[in-house]
Amino acid sequence: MKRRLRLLVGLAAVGSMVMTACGGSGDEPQADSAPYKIMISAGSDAGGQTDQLTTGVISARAAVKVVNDAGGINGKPVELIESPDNADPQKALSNLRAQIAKDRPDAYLVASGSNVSTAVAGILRQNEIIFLDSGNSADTNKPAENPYAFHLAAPFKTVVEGYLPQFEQNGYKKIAVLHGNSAYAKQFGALAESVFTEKGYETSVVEYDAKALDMTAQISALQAKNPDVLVFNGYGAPVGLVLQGITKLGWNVPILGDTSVTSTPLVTTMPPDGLIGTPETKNLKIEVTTSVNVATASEATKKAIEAMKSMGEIKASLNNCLNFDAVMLLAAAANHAKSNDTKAVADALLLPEVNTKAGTAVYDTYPYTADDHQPQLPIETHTFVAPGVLKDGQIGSAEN
Amino acid sequence: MLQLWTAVRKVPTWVFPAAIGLFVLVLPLLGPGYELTRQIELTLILALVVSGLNISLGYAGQLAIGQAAMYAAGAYTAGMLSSAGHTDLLLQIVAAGLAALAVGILTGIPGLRLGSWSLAMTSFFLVLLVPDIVDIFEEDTGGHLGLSTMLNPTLFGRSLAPDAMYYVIVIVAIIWFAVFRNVVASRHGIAFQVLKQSPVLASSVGMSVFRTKLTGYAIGAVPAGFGGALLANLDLFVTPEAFTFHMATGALAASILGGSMSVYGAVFGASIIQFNNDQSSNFAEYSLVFFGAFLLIGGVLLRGGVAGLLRTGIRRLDRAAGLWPRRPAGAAGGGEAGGGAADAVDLPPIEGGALEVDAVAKAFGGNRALREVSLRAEPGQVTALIGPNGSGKTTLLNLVCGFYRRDAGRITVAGTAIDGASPHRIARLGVTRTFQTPLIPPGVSVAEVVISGRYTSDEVGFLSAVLRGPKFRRIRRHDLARAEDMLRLVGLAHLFDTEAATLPLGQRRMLEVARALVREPKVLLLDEAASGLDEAEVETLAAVIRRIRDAGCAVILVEHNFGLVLSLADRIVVLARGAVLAEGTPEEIENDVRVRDEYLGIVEPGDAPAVEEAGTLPERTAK
Amino acid sequence: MTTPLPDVPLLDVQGLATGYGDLRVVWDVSFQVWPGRVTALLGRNGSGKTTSLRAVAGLNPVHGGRIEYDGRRIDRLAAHRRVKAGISYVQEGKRVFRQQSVEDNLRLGGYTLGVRRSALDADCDRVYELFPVLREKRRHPAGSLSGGQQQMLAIGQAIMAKPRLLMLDEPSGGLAPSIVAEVMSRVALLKESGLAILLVEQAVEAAVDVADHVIVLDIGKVTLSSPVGEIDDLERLKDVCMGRVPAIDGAGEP
Amino acid sequence: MTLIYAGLSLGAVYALVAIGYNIVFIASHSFNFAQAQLMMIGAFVTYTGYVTFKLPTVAVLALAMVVVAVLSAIEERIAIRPVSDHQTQLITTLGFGTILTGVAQLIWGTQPLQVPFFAGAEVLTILGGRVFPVEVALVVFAVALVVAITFYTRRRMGGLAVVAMSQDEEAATLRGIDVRMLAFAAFAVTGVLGGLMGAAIGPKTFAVASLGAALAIKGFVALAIGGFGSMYGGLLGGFAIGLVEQYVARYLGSNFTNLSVFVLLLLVLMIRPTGLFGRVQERTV
Repeated sequence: MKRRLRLLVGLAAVGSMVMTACGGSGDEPQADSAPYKIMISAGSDAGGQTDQLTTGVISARAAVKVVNDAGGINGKPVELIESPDNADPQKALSNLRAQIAKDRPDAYLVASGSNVSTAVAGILRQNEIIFLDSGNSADTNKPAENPYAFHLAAPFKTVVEGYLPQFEQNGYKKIAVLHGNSAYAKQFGALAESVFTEKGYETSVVEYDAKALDMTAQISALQAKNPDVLVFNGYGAPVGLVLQGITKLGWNVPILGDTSVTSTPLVTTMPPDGLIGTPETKNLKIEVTTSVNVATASEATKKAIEAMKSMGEIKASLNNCLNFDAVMLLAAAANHAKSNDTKAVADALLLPEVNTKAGTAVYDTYPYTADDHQPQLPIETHTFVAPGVLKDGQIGSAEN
Repeated sequence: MLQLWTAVRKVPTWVFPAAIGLFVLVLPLLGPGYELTRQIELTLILALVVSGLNISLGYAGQLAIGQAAMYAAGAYTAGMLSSAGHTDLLLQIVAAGLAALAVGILTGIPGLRLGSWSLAMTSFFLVLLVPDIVDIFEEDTGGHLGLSTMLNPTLFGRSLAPDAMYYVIVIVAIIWFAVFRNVVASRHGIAFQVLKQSPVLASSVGMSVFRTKLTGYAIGAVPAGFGGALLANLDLFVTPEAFTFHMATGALAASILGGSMSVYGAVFGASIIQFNNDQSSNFAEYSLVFFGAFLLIGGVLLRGGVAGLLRTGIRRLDRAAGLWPRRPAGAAGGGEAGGGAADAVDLPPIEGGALEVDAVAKAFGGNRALREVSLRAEPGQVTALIGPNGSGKTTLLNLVCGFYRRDAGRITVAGTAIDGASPHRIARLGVTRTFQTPLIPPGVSVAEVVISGRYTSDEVGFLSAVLRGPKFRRIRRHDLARAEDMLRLVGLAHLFDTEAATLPLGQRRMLEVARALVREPKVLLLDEAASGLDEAEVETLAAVIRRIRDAGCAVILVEHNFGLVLSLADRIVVLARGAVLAEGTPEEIENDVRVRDEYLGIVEPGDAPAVEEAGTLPERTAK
Repeated sequence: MTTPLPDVPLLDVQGLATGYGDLRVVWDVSFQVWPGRVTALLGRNGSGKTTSLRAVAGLNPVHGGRIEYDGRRIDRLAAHRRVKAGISYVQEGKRVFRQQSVEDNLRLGGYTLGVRRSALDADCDRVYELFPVLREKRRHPAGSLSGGQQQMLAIGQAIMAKPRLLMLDEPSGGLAPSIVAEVMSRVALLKESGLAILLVEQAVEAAVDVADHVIVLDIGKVTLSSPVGEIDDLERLKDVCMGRVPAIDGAGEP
Repeated sequence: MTLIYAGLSLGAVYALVAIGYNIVFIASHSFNFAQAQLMMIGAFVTYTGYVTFKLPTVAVLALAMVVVAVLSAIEERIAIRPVSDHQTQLITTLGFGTILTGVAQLIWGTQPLQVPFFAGAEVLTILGGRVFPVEVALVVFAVALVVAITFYTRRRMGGLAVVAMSQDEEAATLRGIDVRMLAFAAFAVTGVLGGLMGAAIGPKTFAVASLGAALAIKGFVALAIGGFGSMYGGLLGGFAIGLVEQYVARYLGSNFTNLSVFVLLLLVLMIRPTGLFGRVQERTV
């Protein structure tokens, strides 16, 4: 009797799974006024449902609402298709292929995570879909091969060069770089090494495993080099582990955290949850864009923040809201070109009257050129501030 | 309804999977849409990986669960070949299979020596290493970012359209599953099950335990390599994130939920996991909880897997339709009475050989289980070995079979000294045995159990097992015929197709005799073959043993049933306290007062810890 | 043998059928055990003696018949509860806990008393009085003891639980004659103290020396049940035990 | 010296996981893959106790122990008991662990949370090495726990019974030991200890939902190196892995840490298949 019951329940479970699986697809009603379809991969380097990811998606939703409220793109509403892939490149690719087979999207965005970008870049190119890549993967900055892909985040070069004024101001000569092993972190580390060395700084670079639970070894390896400053990339728990390790080693060295450090709530939250004001963050300065710094943020940024807040809490730094800008840029370009055609939109994106006046939030402007699809941002876009409380994606609000 | 079922069951079983395979192959013509075909592609690739797991875990019983690493090896091999311009898909698939095989062998050699949890650990750890290794060879593998430089695949010089990958995947899967089925249904597949049931049993039919384990593990790696190559070419992209711990556990779950010990269970399991992966993303932040609950509930409910449930269901329908138990396949129209009594089968003469045990001694620690025991068992005679518990009978058997190394003395089989030979070599010399507790692998038919005894006779290579060529067929026919003869001899012919493990004890014992006999052994060791049998069964057994003796085999009977021993033995050797107390004809022994006292187990002078526990076999402690 | 039989047996087994899994070893076995008396189960290997004991101890399922202990049925009682109820079973093969010390083994015997470890010292002492050799070895791991010592330890462990029924499975198995004599003399002492003892033995003479009542089993059935006083021909009893002489009239008491 | 301390404290974390595995393994010969996740929940509950409820240390520890013990008991009932074979238990306990991770993400999010430590975060200098109080505490705690468990298994009836049960379940039953109940109790006790371990580990590693996965395998390896069922072995295995990881990361690079641990594992197992302290099964045939 018991066995039979188990059999029945087991079969029922399997059956119902198959049913739901089958029932899940193929019931899309076809709308008459074909909307402008933007697909977004909800991905992040850290994997899982992180705050970065949700913030990235919220920012895109907010922009879609802003654009639609303003009449849409060329009179058509914008539809956001979310690909729930949790930064899994395979899944992102799978979802994208399915979407193309069913209903080709006009544009594609990734919330963050260059591994997803690398995975989808090829198929987007094949299908001539415009791709605004906040993951800045290498494949998406080859305008000759891939004319419809654009980087959204500041180029690594800008980011890395952003450190140089700091070195100069403070007279740092020996630089230590500590970075993680995610795709982004590795690129950051490699570029930092070459740029700093090229500019005549004595640079030592050490990588750590983002899954490790103790960073003492890596830190002491750098400490042995006795550098003037530590440039540090990290996101999530490793940020805390590294900062703790530095404190433990009694290493009194100025630390410059990159934007992913800034995105980590630990350094933008007061104790007991976070580390603001603790010995760990005493020497730390974190990299922010003008928009993240409340003091320097533009009107457009403030408007954008209001729009995003209406969609949900902005849990992570504004740096994760590049997809807001992506949607705004797309709308501006398509409206300017008066066409949804991929090539027309891509061409329009190159025009200063489009990319400086799109109402973008994270960067005021996205200066693209025909042979470089990275936004050529001025070095001053990035500055360094002491850790402060993050509120609505910004640091340094009046309430502190 | 039942008639319909009867009609369905008349169709050979291989037709159904073949039909389904064909259906899947032509499915795109029906326009199912991209999502479904994509799901099928991914499911089949996963099924390839899972089927490898089924071989090593389900059939060979090794807790080797690092299939994701072989999968990765295959994918990267294909990816790197493609990036280097070798776009031919066939080449890539073969190379990927070989690469996975190499990984399997390399990691298998240390891992399999350890076994059980240590093996589980090392193989899981292997998965953990994938990203690191990919990283170390970043230039070729693309490191964390993934390998995105792959070129479009070609086949026989022609470039493949993106849609064509579907057909490639389905065809590879169909071919693999046909191969898998053929291997499993061949004696090699049965050999894995024998090994899983008991290493002692495996070596007693002449199998090298380590080699068989390694074969199972290595073969399991190959389809994972194929899967990897297909995955790489499907997406033209390889990322280390496809080969995570999560993937490895998913494959393990698929194997167990589908039914590890089945061929097509891999497909069921892979479908379940693939659909679950697909569905769980709809649950967004609940996806982990969903997946966890799924594993938990699936694990509790689907013991034996979907394949197990199906098997049970088919068995029920069969029984309802009166199709079970089935008649012997080979003996069509024979109209066997099917009674328990042995048919009067002529046992062809067996070239027996004498077993000589000369002054053999064995001590465990300080305690001497056997001291200077000598005996001789002649071919064409039944030599009975009796004695109270703890007198050293089982120790002697284990020495003869090679499970123990003796401390002193000599053992020869038909004039060949066994020296330090390993158990499977001794088995190949012509020594077979039965066990106190019959060792019958579950899920195997009566006929296959008997055939497993012929593992060393007429060797069949893997390739011919897969291709099923004329030689294979001839040997197979011979195997079946021999099995039927043996079964008729022990009176089990009517149970030819029954699952052996479901037989009652008495029939399991007779089955063991048939298995031991099918190899025409020189020496047959029967370890308490009559215990637990009822009187009629004892009579049948006695008749069978007499016929074996008359055929020329040297039979050694370890037995407590004194009446049986007296009626059956030509010579009786009485062991007590690890030494031969008396030896002689039944009459002599029966009238020996000392023997009677000893046999009733009066006392033993040595005050030593007990070494023998009745019914304890070596592998009980080896677990 | 002069002690008058109490009115009710402590253990009453009627028509017991039991076995392992699908293998039925015992078909129909009945016997009683009284306080202060020894009932011996005899018979050759495989006749079902141990299986019957295991059923009484709760290790094997009861397929048929009934087991009554102290006036109530215990067929379905969990094995560890039977120990608490006063049934102590010394298995054959000296199954002591080999990694643990002799003293810890004894203390484990008193597990059901539910007291602290140190509170069992007095009880341990009582066992040491019975088996002085164990006191010398109290700190040694049980696995290092000789077979006879292990057997004594196993018995000592069983009586630590202060049982009312003691079941001994082949206490003489594999022991030297002097040791067997010693063990049997202790069994006699335990009997005097009022314990009901159920003894399984292959050594017929040793069993008959200490037993008040013998039961002979063959192929899971009782072939002889008789007070020891009524047995005059020991040789004949041995023949019965070996199964060479068929069942005797009056086999299996009602 | 600092590096040694770092390695030891990290090793202590692994050792604690191994100890958790071990208790269940000794009591029931089954494997609890969710052990590390239980500890992760312990770390989160500690965080909640301190930060959200602002409870005193004693209450926080009690809360962590009770919550994790209850979860552990639930696990025994739904993931262990209904499944008899160890192979399937691998799946069900893995499933339970995955559920715990998922639930932790739902409740506490994916961001690392700073877990306070009652003895503060002032760096100590010992023998020329620098170390956090919590790291010292972790090493002390792991060693003390192993000593305490060893003491318990030798000096207390309950402990004697568990060891007896792991040697011979049937003989233990015949001494009146309720084997099933004791196996269940062992599970609950690992829960209690898991809560405590979580409270100890949290301040070092932060409370983060991915903690369980990071710890599970390393704890397992610590156990394999030390020998299944051996408390001292688990401790030693944990320390060995911690030290190897630190030194390899320092002198070879972090790419090689896992690889080195794997090599260490293989070496140990090749030389002693049952681990450093694993009992070689006596053949009693």
